[in-house]
Amino acid sequence: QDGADGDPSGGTLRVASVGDVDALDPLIAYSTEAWQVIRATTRQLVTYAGSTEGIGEDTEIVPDLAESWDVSDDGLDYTFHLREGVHFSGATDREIVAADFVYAIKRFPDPNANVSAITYYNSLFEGFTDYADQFAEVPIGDLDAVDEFIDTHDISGVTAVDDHTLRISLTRPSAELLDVLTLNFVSPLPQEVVSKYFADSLEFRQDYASSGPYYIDSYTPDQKLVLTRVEGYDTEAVGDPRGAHVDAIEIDTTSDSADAVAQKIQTGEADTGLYVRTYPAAVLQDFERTKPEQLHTSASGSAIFLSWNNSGEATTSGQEFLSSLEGRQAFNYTLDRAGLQQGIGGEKAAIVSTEILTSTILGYNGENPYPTDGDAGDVARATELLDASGAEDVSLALAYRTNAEYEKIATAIQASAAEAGITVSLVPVEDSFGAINAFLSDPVKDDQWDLALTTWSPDWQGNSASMTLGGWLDSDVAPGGTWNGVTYDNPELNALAAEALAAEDPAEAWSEANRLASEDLAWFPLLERIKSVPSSDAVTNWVWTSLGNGPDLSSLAVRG
Amino acid sequence: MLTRRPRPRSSDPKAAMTLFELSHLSVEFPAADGTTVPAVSDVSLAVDAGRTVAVVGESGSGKTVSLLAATGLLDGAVVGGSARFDGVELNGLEPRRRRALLGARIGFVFQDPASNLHPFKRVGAQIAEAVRVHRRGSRAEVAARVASLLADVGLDGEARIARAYPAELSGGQRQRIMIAIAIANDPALIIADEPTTALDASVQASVLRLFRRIQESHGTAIVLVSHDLGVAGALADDIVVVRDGRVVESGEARGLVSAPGDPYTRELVLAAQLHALPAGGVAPSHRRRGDDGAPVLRVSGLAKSYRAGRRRRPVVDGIGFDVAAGSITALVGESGAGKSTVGRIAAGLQYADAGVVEIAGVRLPTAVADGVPPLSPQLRAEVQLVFQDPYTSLNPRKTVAETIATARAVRPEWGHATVRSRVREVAAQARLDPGLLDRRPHELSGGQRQRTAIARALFPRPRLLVADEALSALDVTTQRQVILLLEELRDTQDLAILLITHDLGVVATVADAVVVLGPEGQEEAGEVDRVFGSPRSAYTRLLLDAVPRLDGRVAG
Amino acid sequence: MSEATATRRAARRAGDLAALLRSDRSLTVGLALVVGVLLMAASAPLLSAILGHGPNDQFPDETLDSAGLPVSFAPGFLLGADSSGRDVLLRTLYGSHISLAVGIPATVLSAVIGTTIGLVAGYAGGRTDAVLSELTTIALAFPFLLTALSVVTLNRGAAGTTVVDPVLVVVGIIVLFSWTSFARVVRGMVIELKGRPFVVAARGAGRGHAAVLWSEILPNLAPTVVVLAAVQLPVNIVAEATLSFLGVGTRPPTASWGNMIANAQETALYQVQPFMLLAPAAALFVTVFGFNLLATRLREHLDPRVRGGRS
Amino acid sequence: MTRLVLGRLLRVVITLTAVVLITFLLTTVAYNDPARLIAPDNATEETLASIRATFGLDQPWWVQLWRYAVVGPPIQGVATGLLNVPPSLGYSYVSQRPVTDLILEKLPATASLALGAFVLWMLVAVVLGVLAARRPGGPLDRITSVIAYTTLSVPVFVVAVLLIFVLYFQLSLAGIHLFPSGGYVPFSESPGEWARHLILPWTALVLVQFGPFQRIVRSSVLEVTGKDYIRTATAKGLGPGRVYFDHALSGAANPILTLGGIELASLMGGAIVTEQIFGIDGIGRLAVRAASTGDAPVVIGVTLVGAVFFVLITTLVDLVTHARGGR
Ligand SMILES: Nc1ncnc2c1ncn2[C@@H]1O[C@H](COP(=O)(O)OP(=O)(O)OP(=O)(O)O)[C@@H](O)[C@H]1O
Ligand SMILES: Nc1ncnc2c1ncn2[C@@H]1O[C@H](COP(=O)(O)OP(=O)(O)OP(=O)(O)O)[C@@H](O)[C@H]1O
Ligand SMILES: [Mg+2]
Ligand SMILES: [Mg+2]
Repeated sequence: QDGADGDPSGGTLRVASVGDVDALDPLIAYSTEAWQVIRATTRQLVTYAGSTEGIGEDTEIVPDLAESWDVSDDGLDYTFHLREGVHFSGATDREIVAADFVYAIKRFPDPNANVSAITYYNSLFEGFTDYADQFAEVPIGDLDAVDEFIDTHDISGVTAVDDHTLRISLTRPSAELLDVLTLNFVSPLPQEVVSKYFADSLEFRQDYASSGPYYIDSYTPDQKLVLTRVEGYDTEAVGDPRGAHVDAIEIDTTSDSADAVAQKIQTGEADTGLYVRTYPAAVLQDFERTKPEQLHTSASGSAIFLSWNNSGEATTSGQEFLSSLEGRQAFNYTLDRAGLQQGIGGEKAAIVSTEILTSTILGYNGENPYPTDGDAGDVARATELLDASGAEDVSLALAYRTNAEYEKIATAIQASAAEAGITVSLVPVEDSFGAINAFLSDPVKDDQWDLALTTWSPDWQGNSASMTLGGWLDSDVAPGGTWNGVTYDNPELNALAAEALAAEDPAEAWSEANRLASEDLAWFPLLERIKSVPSSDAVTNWVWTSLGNGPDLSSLAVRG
Repeated sequence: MLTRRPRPRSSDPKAAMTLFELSHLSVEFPAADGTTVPAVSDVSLAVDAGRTVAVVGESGSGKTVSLLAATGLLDGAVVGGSARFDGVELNGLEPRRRRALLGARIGFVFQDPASNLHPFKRVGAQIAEAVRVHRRGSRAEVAARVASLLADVGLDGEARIARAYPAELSGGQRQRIMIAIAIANDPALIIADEPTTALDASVQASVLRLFRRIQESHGTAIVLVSHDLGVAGALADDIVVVRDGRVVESGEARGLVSAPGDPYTRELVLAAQLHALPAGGVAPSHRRRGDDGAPVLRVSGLAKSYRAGRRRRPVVDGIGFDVAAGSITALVGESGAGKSTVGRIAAGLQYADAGVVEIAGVRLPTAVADGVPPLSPQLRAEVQLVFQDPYTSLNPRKTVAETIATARAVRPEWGHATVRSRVREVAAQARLDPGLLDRRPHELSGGQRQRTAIARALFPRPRLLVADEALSALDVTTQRQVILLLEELRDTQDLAILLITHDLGVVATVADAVVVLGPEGQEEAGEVDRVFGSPRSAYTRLLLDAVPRLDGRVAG
Repeated sequence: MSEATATRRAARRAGDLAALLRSDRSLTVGLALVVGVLLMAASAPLLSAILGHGPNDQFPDETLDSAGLPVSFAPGFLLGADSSGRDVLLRTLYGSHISLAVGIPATVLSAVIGTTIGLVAGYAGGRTDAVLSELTTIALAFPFLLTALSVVTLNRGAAGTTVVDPVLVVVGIIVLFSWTSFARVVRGMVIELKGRPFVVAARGAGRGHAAVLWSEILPNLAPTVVVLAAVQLPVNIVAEATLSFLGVGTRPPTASWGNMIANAQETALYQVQPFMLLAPAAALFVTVFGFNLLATRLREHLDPRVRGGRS
Repeated sequence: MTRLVLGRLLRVVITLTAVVLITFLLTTVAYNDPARLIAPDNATEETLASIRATFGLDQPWWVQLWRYAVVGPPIQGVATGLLNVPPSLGYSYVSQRPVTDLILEKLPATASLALGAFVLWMLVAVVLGVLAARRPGGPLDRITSVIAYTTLSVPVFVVAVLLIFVLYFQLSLAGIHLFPSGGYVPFSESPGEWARHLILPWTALVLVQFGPFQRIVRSSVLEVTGKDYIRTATAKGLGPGRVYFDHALSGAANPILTLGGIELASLMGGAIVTEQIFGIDGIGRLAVRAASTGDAPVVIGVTLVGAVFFVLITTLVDLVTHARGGR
């Protein structure tokens, strides 16, 4: 019961969250914070173990529900051998079997669910696209029709050989299949429970079948989420690499701001926070001064960048300007990255980023195609390029989410661009992921923005350039639209990405692709975040998870 | 008719038990600049049990202030001198002990019952409260007491009265409720401040009778405040005359009225005569009549109704009379009879539902409608109205000169210079000092305001003037001046005047003809001497009987 | 009125005012505060010229430490800087521009609109009155902030521009919600006034509706409308600050007290740089307090309803 | 009286219809395409089209309005129209739940906040207002007037931030855990905690709102204390307590009730900021979230509920003042 004598088990971990968890359905959840939570309630075939060192260190894949797996020589067939005697908790306590994985994967193309993550799998799993195409015919809003479709259709590449053997066949060899399988999208789900509800609906959340060490004890939307450890959960016995030390995780979702969360941690009302983009600099400084052992810092690989609007025909003069590399270079030279870094909290909060890939990702070169003195930008160079391009009265509309940090970055960009004679007008968009996304992806609003200040976190660390270079920036893969504002189109990059995805060792190809995209300013990298997370003095056993890009809530322990 | 109850005066005043006595009472109000303003400087009076003292004086003389100060009901005033009740000094009395006297042994009847009753409490509850403050008793006992009090004041006829709010009662009924509250605990002393001023003559008479009855049955002492010697003379044993916060004369009532010693008292007597009917009856009119037969105003078969919810309630019907040039016709009747309504219709400010209204031979439009009928400017120039309340009938934001010239629209032919000289002309006619022309209403006295209103009416040279209660808000001296002015206008300008009033004394003094409106409609119309001398309608007779008559003649 | 009397009257008024100010200390304080705010607004460009920088210029090197925390004082930055290295004092001074530029026009507009509607409704009566009164009720029934949040999203034009100046939008929203108080009061007064004998008298003197409205009724409304406007002005200033606080009012980087306070609160930097919160909060307080004080005293002196209260 | 009630009801219906209509148009014009809100980030045009068809978003606005008001998009087999029985406020695009459920869920928190603040505020303002009116210009009058004007001049968001900073943060750092930083505990769960969580928000609301109201109470009572019928009460021998808190207060009650009603209705609006800062999960937060994500049905629903609240209260106040008689 007490961490003092070596056993860190017991106690309650109190988490203060800015707002509710955005998704609890493992298929739907696609924010780092939701992943931190879901890591406690779901298990996958394989996972990352977590690291006490830092987010970037958490790259080792370990068995989770799959005890072991075999790969065919051509690299196309994977056979997973599941652990026996592992049970669901919560809505049902039946044993977890291979069919539960099959069902989970079959949910992907449900037209009612609209799963973003599908791009990782649709071209990879054999027979998936056919299945998905047929599924699209099922009318929206009819759960019975969905259930019936799933019962009567199969994905040829995903089969339950027996209760404890799962086979996955691929269309092409993939160096990152196991990485992709660590994501919570492929978590076992009991069809008899889950098929009763729409994906991630309130009913789904309230009748939740957990496969992880914790189940949902109670959930009041926008107030509180209580996760309780499964009675007698023995990590050794079920082969769970998660710590699962605390008896319960209480997530208080009523906080309004990072400041409010920080106050709760400072007063000891909460042990750590959730949905805090960055903790107030003053608070971090205070922790560093007075209780450094409670401040946890790690590079995160998360990037803050500016994308530019390239969705089809240029509808504004700004879009026109940015479509030329010269214009982009000129603008790039106005960016005072050192100033931005200092603005969001200095070296403790971020490092300057000059490449598409961030420091924790395979393919990172540590280069700067357009170096300036002290990373402070170069107004003279920018003006020179502007003059050369012949552009006059350049005016760019910059969309950003209305919170203090982004506002600060946006106004700083505005101020430094003004020095080079570029007018940047600000387009505030409500501070929610949904709002900015709807805004950036709406073709009707195409003429309302030229630049968008957005962020990106790697889904996993290390070999994950497929998400950016092989994903959003790859116009062969990117699903159209302007996801996160990214609308880049470069056949050369597409070719390099394809090469990397198929390579045994993709490092070289990613590095090359990164260099190419960075030089071409596929987007304007600005900063790479450093995660600095304070905790109460009750927290022991601090563990980072790359999957949640932050603290591993399922492994933290508390004193007393 | 009210007569003063004969009562033997005690031969030795000292021997009588003095219940309430003010001696050398003075009252000062703190002013904004820190100094004090004296309101009452020396008032003394005494009243014995079972007797009545009247305090008389013109408005603002300090009658109310003295009595309120004496009983501690005047917040923030500095009170000097002495006020003794039943041997107890009231000035400086501890609040708790004072509260034990107020309402229990001293009852109050205040001037205006409408404002003195709580508007949001049922009157029955207000009486009950007065009972409960000083007595314990069950709910039923209190209710019984309230019922008997209502009977005492003659309100036992209708059961709804106790459950009514003051606004739902008539003025007379409200005044009786006030009295019921005052006598709730059989007080030894009743202080009645102008208890009848707001009431019309017939109600006034019945209220005075009620006081008399209470006094007889309980031996109550009464201090009656009034500005009307007629009322005072009707009820009081003794009269105290107050002016500018000092007693100028006091003495036994009959003697004081018949032989006033002080010039101020004499003036009050004169004023009372104005409201009273001349003891010897009305002299036949000797005034010049309009020479031709064509009257300026001709009314016949006039009917008017007002909207009441969805329906219309008839107010007057079948009214008919003429007003000739150079004559004054009075329109009298009790409150609510429709006098003002007829006046406004005659002045072209309201539609009549039906009937004929002709001004200078031109017929006014009739319609069942609200609003002001559109009249030609020529016709507007022929008739003007002087409103009852001189204050609200003047725009507070306009100067006297601007106000007088309001009607310049109906004389488009008059240029600036003409308007200016006409303003001066009518101002002079109305005896308005030219220096007042730049002032605004709040810088004028009541009389000056009324004269401004009259000047405004005279401005377009009308041939008919409708004066609606043009006198009632003025003090006696001003009233006399305005009457003189009206007479002069009639005689020199050949003006036809419709004078609306409830004061029969005034009618007897100035009018040539009179129209009497009763609750059932027009009662009678005719020359004043004829109507007052030999009234044909019972209602007219009732009205005449209710008018107080001054006993005795005034010497000098 | 002759010219001589006019000047005499004016002189008397001036004398009255002086006497009033001497006798009413609250009025004097309120007036002084309001004058102070106006001076503050006027001094902003001056100070900017003296200091050599503007309210939106960023000086991270001079005013932020290595961790990006702003200082509370630096040469040229009397109240320190905000998290972007901008001069807090200067921004606070410039913030008064927004407060006044929104508050005053919004109040004047709502006074004009509300008075007109109240006047028409009260004078015309009947169906017109029913319709206009219903309109007033409908306007009152809308929750202010929520509707404001929706209306603001309407104002998005091409290329990051706004269809209309955001300041105008804020003015519009505030007007939308504040004309009702004028309309209600004015309507009630007009209904009362139009039955007053002097209005009937003017009709009897042959004056038309327009003349009666203009010269008999309107002058009698004026003091009340002025008082109402004085009461409404600080309310509207707070409304602007609230909208900006919620991020739907003034757009960054333009300084408004509302978004300065929001910024201080959101970043929690007021704990290290208190002026980020205190300066705009104090400025807002002084402004609103000054106008409130002025309004109540004006009401005491001008509003006949209050003046007649104690009799 | 019956006619009065019926007439008022008709006007209520007109008002609410107008509110729905205006909000509906406003949100239809102002917000992003709701289909994108419902769809995932990478939705194809086909998916969007099928969503539009499901929700009727491809119809002209009047058809949409008709659907909203009368039939409602048949979601999960349930008609979601406003005029159905039971009436429904439609379906949230974002949380995919009936708006009625969402609002009912949040109502207790907002009602606790608004009504609690209202009651406290009435008490404070009325007691201080009457006491101040007893001695105009006296010490209590002057103190309350200074407090009133001071707090009136500080916006609620500043007061709230300061309250949290001092009474929660600094106190808690000092080891005194008197107040929580925010949040809401249902009354049914623990009345004590309920009150403890609401004290600071109540205080913030009362502080910024009591000023004007206290002044109104004071001046209404003061106006009445000059009235003759108050003197009558004294002349009956009543003590000052009865005179002021019974006779004067009930005489002054009409303007107090009227203003109190309007303030109560507008408390809901004021609660938006308070809920936001204190992390109370009520209708205000729901509304702000909905407005910022463009969840039109929720915005319309909340606006309508607010309007209903406003209209009911003002109608009630009207009827009460009417029934009080007098005039
Ligand atoms: N509260 C007060 N403060 C200052 N002056 C007052 C106050 N009450 C009365 N006065 C003044 O005291 C004087 C006497 O007033 P009081 O009411 O006694 O007159 P009154 O004789 O009763 O007149 P009326 O017949 O009009 O009732 C008046 O000049 C009046 O203006
Ligand atoms: N504008 C109106 N609308 C409805 N009813 C009215 C209106 N004006 C007067 N009345 C009613 O018509 C009746 C006659 O009123 P009017 O004013 O003519 O009486 P009056 O004889 O002048 O009374 P008083 O002597 O009290 O002035 C009263 O019952 C009154 O309530
Ligand atoms: Mg008097
Ligand atoms: Mg009349």
